[in-house]
Amino acid sequence: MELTSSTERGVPIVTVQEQRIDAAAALAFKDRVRDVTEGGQDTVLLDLNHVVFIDSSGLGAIVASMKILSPKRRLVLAGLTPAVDKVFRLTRMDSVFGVFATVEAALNELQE
Amino acid sequence: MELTSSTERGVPIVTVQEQRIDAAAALAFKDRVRDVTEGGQDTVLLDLNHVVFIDSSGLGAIVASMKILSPKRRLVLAGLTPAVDKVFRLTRMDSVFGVFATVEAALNELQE
Amino acid sequence: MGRRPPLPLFSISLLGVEDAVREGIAQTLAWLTPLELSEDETNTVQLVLAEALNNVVEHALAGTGGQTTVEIRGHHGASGLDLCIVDKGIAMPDGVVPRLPAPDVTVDVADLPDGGFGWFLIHTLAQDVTYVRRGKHNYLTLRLAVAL
Amino acid sequence: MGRRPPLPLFSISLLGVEDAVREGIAQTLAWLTPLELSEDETNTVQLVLAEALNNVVEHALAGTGGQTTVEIRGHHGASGLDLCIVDKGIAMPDGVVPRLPAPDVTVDVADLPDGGFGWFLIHTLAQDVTYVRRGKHNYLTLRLAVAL
Ligand SMILES: Nc1ncnc2c1ncn2[C@@H]1O[C@H](COP(=O)(O)OP(=O)(O)O)[C@@H](O)[C@H]1O
Ligand SMILES: Nc1ncnc2c1ncn2[C@@H]1O[C@H](COP(=O)(O)OP(=O)(O)O)[C@@H](O)[C@H]1O
Repeated sequence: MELTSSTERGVPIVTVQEQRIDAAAALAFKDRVRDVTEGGQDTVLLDLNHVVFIDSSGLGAIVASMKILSPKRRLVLAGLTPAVDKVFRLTRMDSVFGVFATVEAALNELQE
Repeated sequence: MELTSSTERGVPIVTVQEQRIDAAAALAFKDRVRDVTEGGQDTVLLDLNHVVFIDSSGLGAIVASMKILSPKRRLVLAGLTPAVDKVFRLTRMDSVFGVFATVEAALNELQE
Repeated sequence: MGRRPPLPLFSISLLGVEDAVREGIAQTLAWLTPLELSEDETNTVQLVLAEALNNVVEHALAGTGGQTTVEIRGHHGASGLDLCIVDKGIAMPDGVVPRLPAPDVTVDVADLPDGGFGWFLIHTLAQDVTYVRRGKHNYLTLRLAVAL
Repeated sequence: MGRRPPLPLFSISLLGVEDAVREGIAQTLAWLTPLELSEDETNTVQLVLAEALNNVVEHALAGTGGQTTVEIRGHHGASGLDLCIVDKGIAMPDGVVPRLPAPDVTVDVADLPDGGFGWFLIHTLAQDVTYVRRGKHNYLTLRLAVAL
């Protein structure tokens, strides 16, 4: 599970460098998010724009990551491709996360 | 391939004592008919009333038996069950053989 | 389509020899029990399967002497019963389903055909016959208008 | 239904472990190429298969550690795409398809569900879901309204 982390305009961004977050990837995803976000304070932006497929295990791993960060930090999402967006909408998890169309839109909201 | 032979009102009857004349049975059928009809002179009545399934290989074996008997002897059929009758009709072989509904009907026609 | 218990996509494996065909047909019929086929429908299934399987054993797998298996797969739906026969034998001539007419029977007894009716019966009894080769496998699909 | 090249009744075998699911889905999609599914249809196939296969691996085959295989069988016809998943694992609870509602997400973050959406997604995306147990096998059939 390849994840990269960066900081733009003061916002920590975690970018998933894989096409799939499925059952086989879920555990590694959760561990990697925990690793790359360790020690920070701010809201984390998860950039999903490379992800073209997610199943309920992948969704669960993202939810679990949010729960690990909370209550101190928020996890918000950007760059949901249609297939990923669909899973969030069907399960109503889109109402739980802050979801932004693009990283740019998320940064505009989160900075300052 | 169990066949029995008998003579009724002077007519040699070969009765197939099996439910199927299919590819696996075709060769044995042909051989057995040849064996039980060997040496005779008269028209042979093949009683198919126990046969509930026939495929094109079984049909071929019956045709082959008729060809072995000819030109001296005829082969006529009786007791075709619906599935057997259908194969004879579809292939138009019903026009080639004398086909009787029952052994009784065939005997009425063949004796004298 | 009436409310019948659903039929799963079933599959039966048989040895690619003449003597295994009968058992393959019997196993197929066992899967079809929930469809409550009429006697005529049952005969159609048996006859089409017998002809197709005999062809596979005699032609596609000729000379392999039973080292290879044949699969019968079945699916029932709104458009009837689809049976698919899968083998690892040689491909169909020209890669297409043979469309052979019924041999002529208006001939002298000595010239009567004792074979060659297989494809004619299949085409007569099946709604639709399709063939594809994929990799080293032949897939012959027979759509039967039964249990509609 | 448009005139598409016919799809044979295909079958794919995969090891009954989590890591094999992805490859099983990929092989299924390869078979479906002739159907020219839209992106959304392709995602429906992937998602339904993933959920169903994950369930088999995690529940029906729990603890078998990959000594057993799972089959994905597929059929396309006038009523859509039927996918049938066959495994030799334990039967469904009560012998029926679980019909679990979506977990509630209007809760505190700490109580959010990170699982339990599998059957909900399957029932939402599939037209029809049927289950039968025959012998030692489970047959789960998923009818998808794609390539209609
Ligand atoms: N599965 C097959 N694979 C390759 N060739 C086949 C196959 N089926 C039939 N053929 C060819 O088609 C011919 C006619 O087949 P068919 O009508 O079934 O007659 P027959 O009863 O003599 O086999 C065969 O003789 C063979 O050359
Ligand atoms: N194939 C199966 N065989 C046996 N039990 C199953 C199967 N699939 C699901 N279950 C049961 O149904 C429950 C809910 O399944 P599901 O909605 O997919 O949630 P989860 O994502 O937690 O697996 C499982 O926890 C399990 O008890």
